[in-house]
Amino acid sequence: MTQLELNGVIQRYGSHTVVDGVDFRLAPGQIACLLGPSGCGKTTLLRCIAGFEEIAGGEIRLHGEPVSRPGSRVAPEKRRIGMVFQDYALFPHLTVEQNVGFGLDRRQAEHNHLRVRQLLATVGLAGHGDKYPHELSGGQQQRVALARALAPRPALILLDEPFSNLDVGLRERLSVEVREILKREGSTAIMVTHDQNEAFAIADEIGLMHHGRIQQWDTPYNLYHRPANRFVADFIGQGVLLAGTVGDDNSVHMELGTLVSDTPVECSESCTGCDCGCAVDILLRPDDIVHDDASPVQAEVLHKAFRGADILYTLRLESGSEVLSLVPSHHNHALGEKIGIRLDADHVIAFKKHAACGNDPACEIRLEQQAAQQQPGRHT
Amino acid sequence: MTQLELNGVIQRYGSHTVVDGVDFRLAPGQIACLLGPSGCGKTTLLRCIAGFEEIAGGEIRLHGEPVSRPGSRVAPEKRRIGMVFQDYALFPHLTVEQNVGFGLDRRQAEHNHLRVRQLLATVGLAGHGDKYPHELSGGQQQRVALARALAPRPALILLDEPFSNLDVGLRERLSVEVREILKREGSTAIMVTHDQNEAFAIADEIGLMHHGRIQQWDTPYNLYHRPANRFVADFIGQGVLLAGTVGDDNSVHMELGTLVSDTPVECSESCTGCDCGCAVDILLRPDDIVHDDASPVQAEVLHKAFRGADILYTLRLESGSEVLSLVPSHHNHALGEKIGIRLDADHVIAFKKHAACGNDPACEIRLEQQAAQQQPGRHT
Amino acid sequence: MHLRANTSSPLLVVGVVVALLAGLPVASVGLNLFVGGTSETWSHLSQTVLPEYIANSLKLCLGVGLGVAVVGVATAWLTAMHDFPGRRFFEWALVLPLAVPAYVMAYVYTDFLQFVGPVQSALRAAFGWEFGDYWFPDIRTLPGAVLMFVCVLYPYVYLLARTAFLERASGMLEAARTLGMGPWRAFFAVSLPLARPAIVAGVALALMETLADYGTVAYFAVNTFTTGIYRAWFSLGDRVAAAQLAAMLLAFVLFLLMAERVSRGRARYHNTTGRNRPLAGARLRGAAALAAVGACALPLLLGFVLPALLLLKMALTEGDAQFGERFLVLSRNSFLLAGVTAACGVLIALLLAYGARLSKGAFAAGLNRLVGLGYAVPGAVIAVGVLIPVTRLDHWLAGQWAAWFGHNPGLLLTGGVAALIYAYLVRFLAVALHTVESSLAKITPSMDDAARSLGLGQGETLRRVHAPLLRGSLLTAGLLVFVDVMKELPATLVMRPFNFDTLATQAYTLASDERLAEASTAALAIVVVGLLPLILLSRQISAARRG
Amino acid sequence: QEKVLNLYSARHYQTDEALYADFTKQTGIKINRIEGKEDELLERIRNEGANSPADVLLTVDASRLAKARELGLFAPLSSPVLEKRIPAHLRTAEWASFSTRARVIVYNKARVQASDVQNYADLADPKLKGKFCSRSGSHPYNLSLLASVIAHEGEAKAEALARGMVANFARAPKGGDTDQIKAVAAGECGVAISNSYYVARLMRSTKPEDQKTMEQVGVVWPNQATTGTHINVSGGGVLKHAPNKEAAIKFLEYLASDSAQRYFADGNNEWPVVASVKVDNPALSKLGKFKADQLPVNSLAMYQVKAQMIFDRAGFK
Ligand SMILES: Nc1ncnc2c1ncn2[C@@H]1O[C@H](COP(=O)(O)OP(=O)(O)OP(=O)(O)O)[C@@H](O)[C@H]1O
Ligand SMILES: Nc1ncnc2c1ncn2[C@@H]1O[C@H](COP(=O)(O)OP(=O)(O)OP(=O)(O)O)[C@@H](O)[C@H]1O
Ligand SMILES: [Fe+3]
Ligand SMILES: [Mg+2]
Ligand SMILES: [Mg+2]
Repeated sequence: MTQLELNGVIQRYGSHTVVDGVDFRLAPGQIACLLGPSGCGKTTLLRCIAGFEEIAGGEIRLHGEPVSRPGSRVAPEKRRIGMVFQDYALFPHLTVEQNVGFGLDRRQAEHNHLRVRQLLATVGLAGHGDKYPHELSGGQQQRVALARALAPRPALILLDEPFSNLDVGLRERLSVEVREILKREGSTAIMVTHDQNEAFAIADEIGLMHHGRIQQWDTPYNLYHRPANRFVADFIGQGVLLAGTVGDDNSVHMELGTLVSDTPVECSESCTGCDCGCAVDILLRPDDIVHDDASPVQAEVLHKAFRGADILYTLRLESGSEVLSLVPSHHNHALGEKIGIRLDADHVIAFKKHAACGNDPACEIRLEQQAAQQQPGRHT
Repeated sequence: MTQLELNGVIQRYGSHTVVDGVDFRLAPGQIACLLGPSGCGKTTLLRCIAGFEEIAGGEIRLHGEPVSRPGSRVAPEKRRIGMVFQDYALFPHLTVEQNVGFGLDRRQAEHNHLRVRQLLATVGLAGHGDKYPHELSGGQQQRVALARALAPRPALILLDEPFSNLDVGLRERLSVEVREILKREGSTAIMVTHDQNEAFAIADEIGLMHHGRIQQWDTPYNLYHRPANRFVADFIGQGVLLAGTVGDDNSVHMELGTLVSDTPVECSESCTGCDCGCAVDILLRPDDIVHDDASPVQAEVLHKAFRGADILYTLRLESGSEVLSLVPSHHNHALGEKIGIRLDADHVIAFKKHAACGNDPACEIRLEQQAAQQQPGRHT
Repeated sequence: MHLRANTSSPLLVVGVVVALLAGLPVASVGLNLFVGGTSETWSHLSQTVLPEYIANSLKLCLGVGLGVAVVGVATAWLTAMHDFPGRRFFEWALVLPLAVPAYVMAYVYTDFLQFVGPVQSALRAAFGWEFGDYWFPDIRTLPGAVLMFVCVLYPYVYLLARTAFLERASGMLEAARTLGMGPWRAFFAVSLPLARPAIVAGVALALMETLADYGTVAYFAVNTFTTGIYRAWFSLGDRVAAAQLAAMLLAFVLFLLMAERVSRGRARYHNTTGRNRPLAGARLRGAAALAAVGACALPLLLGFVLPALLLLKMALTEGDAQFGERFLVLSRNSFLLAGVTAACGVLIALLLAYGARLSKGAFAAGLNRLVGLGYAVPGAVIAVGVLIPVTRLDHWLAGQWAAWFGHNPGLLLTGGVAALIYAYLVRFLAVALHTVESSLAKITPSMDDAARSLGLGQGETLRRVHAPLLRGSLLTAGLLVFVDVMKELPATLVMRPFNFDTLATQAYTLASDERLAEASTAALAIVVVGLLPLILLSRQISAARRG
Repeated sequence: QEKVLNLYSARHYQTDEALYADFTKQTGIKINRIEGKEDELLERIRNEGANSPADVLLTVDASRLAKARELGLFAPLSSPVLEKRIPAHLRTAEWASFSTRARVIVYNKARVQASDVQNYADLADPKLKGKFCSRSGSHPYNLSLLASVIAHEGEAKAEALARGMVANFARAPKGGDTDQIKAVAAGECGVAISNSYYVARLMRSTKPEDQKTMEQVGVVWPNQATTGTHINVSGGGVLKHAPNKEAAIKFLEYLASDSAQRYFADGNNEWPVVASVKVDNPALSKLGKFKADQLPVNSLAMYQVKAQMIFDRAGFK
């Protein structure tokens, strides 16, 4: 059975299409994350599901029942969908406790009180119940919004960047606890987040959105290791695309050397029909390139970012191409220095090159997106 | 010369002391980041500096001139301090362009127009100038707030989580560009962020706040590698504290083996007078513990979080202590499995144990904080 | 779970029904625009007096509009955002002029300032002047009328703007200050524009009341468009022409209101920050404090203290011989009518305003503008406009009754209190509606969504979120309607039940017999009875500021 | 069932209550009344139509009575008592007058000679330039005066009169009749017109300033040599759909009774329409007998619209 089902959902503000034919399915109890660049339509999609926005095309079903169609919809309050709003939307005239208890059945005062206190404790706000929202810090407000949405145990909960204003520790603790609460109460959830680690940690499935379309709806692992297209490859994790030529079955020849993977070269969908000799772009993650003083391939340090345990180096190859490499932070090289690197990739992700684009990656992404738009529904 | 100087600044809401004796100095052109758990007083500290809050003690100086003292202060608009508010505070009755141009001298229409368009392009909102704030997504609004604060080239700019609602790519690009703009225009900046990587990348100095006090004001490197106390060690990066005993000069004996560092054991300040035989806690980062099938020390996988390139394992040692280990993601072990690990730490960070605490780390942190409060000013 | 058409909402349906009911009389006046009139009346009026009337009306509007905006906004700004000696007193006292009916004010000032009045007589006695020896400003002129209207109508702007300033988002003001704007410039760049819906609503109410006024302008012989309507109707006996003129007036007001709406474009006025704290008012000292006290005291003196004292003196020296038990009955009648109407009006206004907010479309908003027009129509015209549908309904009811029970019950509604309250609502709904709408515009739309996502229906959202958030405005709206009903005359006169007098009709009876001094007792009673809720509510309103 | 009479009255004299109480005492019929303005009351009666509870309409202006008749609101009035007691020119087949008031000229004894203001026409005389004061031209009192002039002398003369008055204005028309009298006394105006009962009321007033006012002014009965002083009436009729027609007739007849007539005179300083009634009102006695215009009051209504148009053209605001 599916809890939530979107079929070709389209939403427009005036003539501007913000959600452009989204379809996916969520089974009860599943937790999905929505990723995507700012302004790509994530919030709008959540608002469509919650019932706040009219849809211009497609259909949304809850438990198999249609709840939104062009021209008609079920009222938001009838959907049993909870929501944490990006701007919190706390009620300024109510205390923290009243805010959290707002959606609870008022006849069960005793029981509600317990639930509210318990949730406040979970989000680390025990003792703040009598405050008003304006007396809280940004992160505290955000946590109240989270507790408020969880309180009525909604069947489906939409979380719009619920942890964006929390520090890492709290955010990790909370995301684990929220995941536990959701799993325990059998709630289905969709969470928008900008933190990929968070998405990886919490989500059963991740949807990556761009320009109102879902680019890939997949498991965290696949999203990272088998990106459906260049945009996904570019957006998820870090990495660069480097030109190469497919050799015999398991190898790709590149400037850095030849990559040989255990399996045949995994050409991504957009590269079906990759043959020997075919020009491709290979996705290289920072951990695919290891610093090795012994390596004959030397690269110049262009930029370095301190990452705590590691330093992320941006390196320039002879050809002028740039690659990223993650190196333990005691290998502290200066800008301009040349260091040895070698390839250490397990599996190869290749995208077929468009002849028209020369060496312009932006052009490649554009062409790919255009191709995708001509085959709607392809990406699910 | 110092641009900004805080001496023992205290702020209270009613009887609740939110900022509790903060002092630091910023030279012109420097960029500092404020880190700290939600509700620790970061926003309030910025508001004190901007001149919105009266301070109950200490003093704030701009360019050597006092601007805030208990009972008197210079009006916010006279300080030439820009601010990006945590909740944006955009003007709903003005378009994006009018919002951004709000603080510019109105007599220079031509020049302003240019500046506004240029900033909008920088934050990736070219073409959105005629929209109203409510027609923008959360991240877009946040970028308008950023552009608006930058527009009048303030001498000092306070950024309260300016990138919290942006995706990683945009946030990295923007933080680099903002850093460039600030450096080019010679602006001094204080930025609150929850993203430690961002802080590490952008900041010349980082201040870590807790309970209204600055725990450590230092360079990113030192903060990570030479935490001043347990709280800092715990908050910055990931890691655990593991019991050990100081051996002869350069070694510490631990369950996992003996750590030998190149230099004498770097006992953190709270451990001055660490002697041979002294009981200490050692800070172990996830990268200090390497997975090595050949190692005799085996640990059980308790929890694993997929991190893209790596998997972060939480492991249980024989003694029941837990440690973290970052392992390349192709080493995919199941929960419950036992894997071999070994220590691989460059330098040792040790905190002297309080006898009273037994094995309770929370107790240790509490005692440390109490000790710190009895010696105000000690931590700068 | 039912799929429902996007456009349908139970609340919207209720709203449309109420709007139709309230709009019916206005529409029946407006429809006359399309009925062919008697050309003789038209050509006569347009050739002789109409141009002057129109000019007078426009001048009056301009003067009153500017006057109430400046006085109302200035006093609201001073009391809401500053602290100076007496601020707490002025906070509620500045509302007091509202209780004084404009026509009473006109009588009182005329009596006080006219040639034979105490001021000029004293001057003559003191300096031995005779008629013609000296110049003295004549109150019974257009500027005088402007002064009268400004004095009694500025509280509309004051109340609405003050609520807006109190609900102000301190966060947005702070943002302005980090961008280099001092309090003064921030006021013009942020506070004032954000209070625009409230200020516009206040000014619109004042202007509509000015345009619809007949008593004051007739007494001052400042002939306005309304004079023209009455002339066509009463003196020239041409009801159709009168209704057409009224419809023109409506069209003009509607045009202004719509133009203002359109000029807002897509701008919004809601709070964009989540962490607003009540700002401590800027403390004024020395000359600034003195100026603030002066600025607040002047309108209060002119609009209330002086007229109330003059009324009191008249009432004491030559007041109504019938003062006594009878006044208790009159007061009770007035109070009940005003109270019930205020409660109904606020409730309906809340439903209508919220309905329009829900539908987001132009339809509901337009409907609300139409409903609100009753306030711009001269009282007698709207009274008749109400009579027509009510009596029709009555005839129909009587017919049904006769068909079922075999005898004619007569008129059930006409001449009843219910019909009278209906008339009041038609006339004064605008007051409540504008007030509530302007405040609703300040509530962030995400409040609605948050409540609905927590399982609250539209009605309950209104009750549990908007109503409490609007508390100050709802009280303000109720207060304004209450006081307006206390003062209302034309509809009361013609629609009231038998033997049912109110303070206003009592004052009217005496005043129309040119027994002004005696009318002062009833007029004073109106002020006193109106004062009670006024003082009570305006305290509540200051208390209802939200964080 | 209790006997009642439903009265719609435009009389705005608070003291009328005593009159109604007296009627109830005499007949046992209770009076339900609403008081309002003529035109609105007419609208209400019209809209109430066949179901109207109204029995009697009383007004203070002949032209409104005529208008009610025109709208077909009145029932035919046939009462021998009324026919006997009320002079023919003061009643019609549908309604009757019960009291009259005269429009008199009031002048400042110091500034104007009584001999210069003997006729309404004199008010247009350039001699009075800058001395004439009046209430608004649209007020029924002035309209009915000008209507009577039209009836007697034609529109042209009436317009000349109106223009002459406008040329003589001391100030733009404003205020009521009492205001005019006071302004004349104070010297702001030289001459004004007023309804007689306002003059009488000031004469009877015990207030010193009113007495002083009246010392300054003289009162003239205009047009004694020609058509007679203009009078308007307060009157009424029985409504077509009156549910209590009998009581209504009784009420109108009561209004023509000696006691009621005396009441109009004593209580409100009006002149009774029944010639035989003895008046005991010092002010009215002091004003003395005068020759009243015999014009059928009906015709005042005929010319009212014309009068308004003339005033408008002449700029009599
Ligand atoms: N107006 C107020 N009245 C009372 N307490 C307040 C008020 N504003 C903030 N506080 C309290 O002061 C403390 C610090 O708040 P502040 O906003 O400075 O935190 P912060 O460090 O910015 O947190 P966050 O990261 O969540 O934004 C919080 O515990 C908060 O509850
Ligand atoms: N009311 C509106 N009118 C017109 N355009 C709008 C409106 N609301 C949003 N948009 C536009 O729709 C697009 C998608 O907005 P949405 O809020 O869904 O983005 P988002 O993916 O949530 O972004 P973010 O991560 O920045 O919050 C944006 O380009 C925005 O400008
Ligand atoms: Fe009169
Ligand atoms: Mg969003
Ligand atoms: Mg904060």
